[in-house]
Amino acid sequence: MRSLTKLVEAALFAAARPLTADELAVLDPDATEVDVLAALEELRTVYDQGGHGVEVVEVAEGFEILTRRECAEAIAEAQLVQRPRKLSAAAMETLAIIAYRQPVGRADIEQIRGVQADGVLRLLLERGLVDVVGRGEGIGRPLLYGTTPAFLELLGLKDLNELPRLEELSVALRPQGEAT
Amino acid sequence: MRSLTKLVEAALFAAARPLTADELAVLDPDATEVDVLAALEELRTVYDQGGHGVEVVEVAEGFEILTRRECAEAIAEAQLVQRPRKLSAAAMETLAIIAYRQPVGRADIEQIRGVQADGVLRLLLERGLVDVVGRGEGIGRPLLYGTTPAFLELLGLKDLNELPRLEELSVALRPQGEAT
Amino acid sequence: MTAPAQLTDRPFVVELDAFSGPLDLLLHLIREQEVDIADIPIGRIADQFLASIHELGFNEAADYLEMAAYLLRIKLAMLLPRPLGDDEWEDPRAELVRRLLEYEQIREVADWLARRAGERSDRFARGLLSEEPDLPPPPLLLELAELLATAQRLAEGLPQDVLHRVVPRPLDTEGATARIRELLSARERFDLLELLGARPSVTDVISCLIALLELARLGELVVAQDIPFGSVAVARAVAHETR
Repeated sequence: MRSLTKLVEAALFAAARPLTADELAVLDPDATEVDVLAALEELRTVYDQGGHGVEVVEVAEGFEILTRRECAEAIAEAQLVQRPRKLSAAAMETLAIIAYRQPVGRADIEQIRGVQADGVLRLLLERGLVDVVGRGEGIGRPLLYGTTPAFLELLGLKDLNELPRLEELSVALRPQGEAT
Repeated sequence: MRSLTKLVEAALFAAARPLTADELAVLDPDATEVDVLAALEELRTVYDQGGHGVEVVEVAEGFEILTRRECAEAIAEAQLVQRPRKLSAAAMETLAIIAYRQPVGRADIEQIRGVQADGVLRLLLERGLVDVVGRGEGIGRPLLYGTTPAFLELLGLKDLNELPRLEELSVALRPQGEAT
Repeated sequence: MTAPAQLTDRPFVVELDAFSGPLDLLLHLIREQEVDIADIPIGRIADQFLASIHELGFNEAADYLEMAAYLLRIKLAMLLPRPLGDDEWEDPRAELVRRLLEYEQIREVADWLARRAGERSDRFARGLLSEEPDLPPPPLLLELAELLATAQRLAEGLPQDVLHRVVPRPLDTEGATARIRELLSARERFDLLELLGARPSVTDVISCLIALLELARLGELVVAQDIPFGSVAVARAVAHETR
């Protein structure tokens, strides 16, 4: 590969958006648009003749490197059979607090864990494990979170009463309404 | 290129995050981990010997394709991709302490640096470079911090063993047990 | 510790960025003076440290002041006469030297990390693709045992005071005051137990007591207990009825 071709490949790879020949020409002060087009052509040939899983594609906005269609399908299928992932420790802790203390607000979660909860809460919401179940008293009427049916389903529980009670937890993380 | 190599290339291209050999093996139901490693090796050789602008790199969470260092300057100058923001000296020092002393609490970090650590710790937590990994003994059971895979990714390390051994540094180390 | 933006034209802002903390500044002074770290001329270095944080406008930074105070303490300790012939005299600078060496080592590691991070940032990963969100996230593995273990660990980590959380119930002295005035407008005297009513809560009792004492101070009523542990009588204070 010529050195401009190498630069063009790296730039297209990293940008992950179509780049015009104009934009690519900035990579090398000495390169003309013709040089860039020749480099793109060389890259296209290397990919096509080398049996690569990617190809150079010209779209309306310029050029980009895309995975070949036949590979894209295999990748999509592979995604569907992906191995189950575990939650991070942070997400697990937050989920445990919500499970045992629901309905519970962000401030309480942060107080127990000692760190900000925004990101983890967003993740749990996105994965459908928790949901907003109401609003609390106090300044700004904070959102209160609780677990969802999907959470119970993942654990194979019929309802929250099936969640084992832990001695210490029944005191420490007891839902507030249950106080004697 | 073999067909598995082609799929591996396409998957690494599309994923935009490191993939483990396990994850890559899902691409082909017949492929073993050994096949995947062979495919990765073939891809590495193709990139290296073909004078490509990208290369296969093994990082904390698996394998990924990265642009070659010698292309960085041209790409950054052409403003096609932005370099990540550098961490401050304070953040680097805090990371250094956490990396070598983990799990470590805030008080220890502050003692070593002689500076309050709240702000820096919050930044490192937000960037996902460190996480709470437990609680220490003592008053208030302080939060203990450790590094994350993102920390390894930031440095391009496979694991913590790649960090330099303290004996190799020019400044002599005090014995570990001598903690205050 | 970052200075307000409007101050950026003042020199100390640059300097503030140049040092990552008091130990960094201290190391800088020691290197500049080319003195032996094991035999720091503590008086001179302490003075320079103070001068630096004064010049640099560090005065606001508690961390630097703490270090300055520490240096001055060492300086004082050095001036104290040593017990004659005492081999066990401990150099007051020993702890400082240990901290400086430890910090210097961390600095070296930090430099190494920064170098690595710099090299890594020279290699770009693929930018995020827009197609990505369309794909379903990988299935989730959630185990009850793990959830329980996590909850247990959290509960054990909770500080004691959370276990017995005090639910703040505000005292209602205004309500108690109104009730007392109401009773007094109807009758000249009444018994404290009447005011409290059946099964008063702790906060009710405290509210009433505070209200009674306040009204007594204002001269609106008098409180009397004829026998020890007997009932407490509340009576209208005749002299000040007009207030």
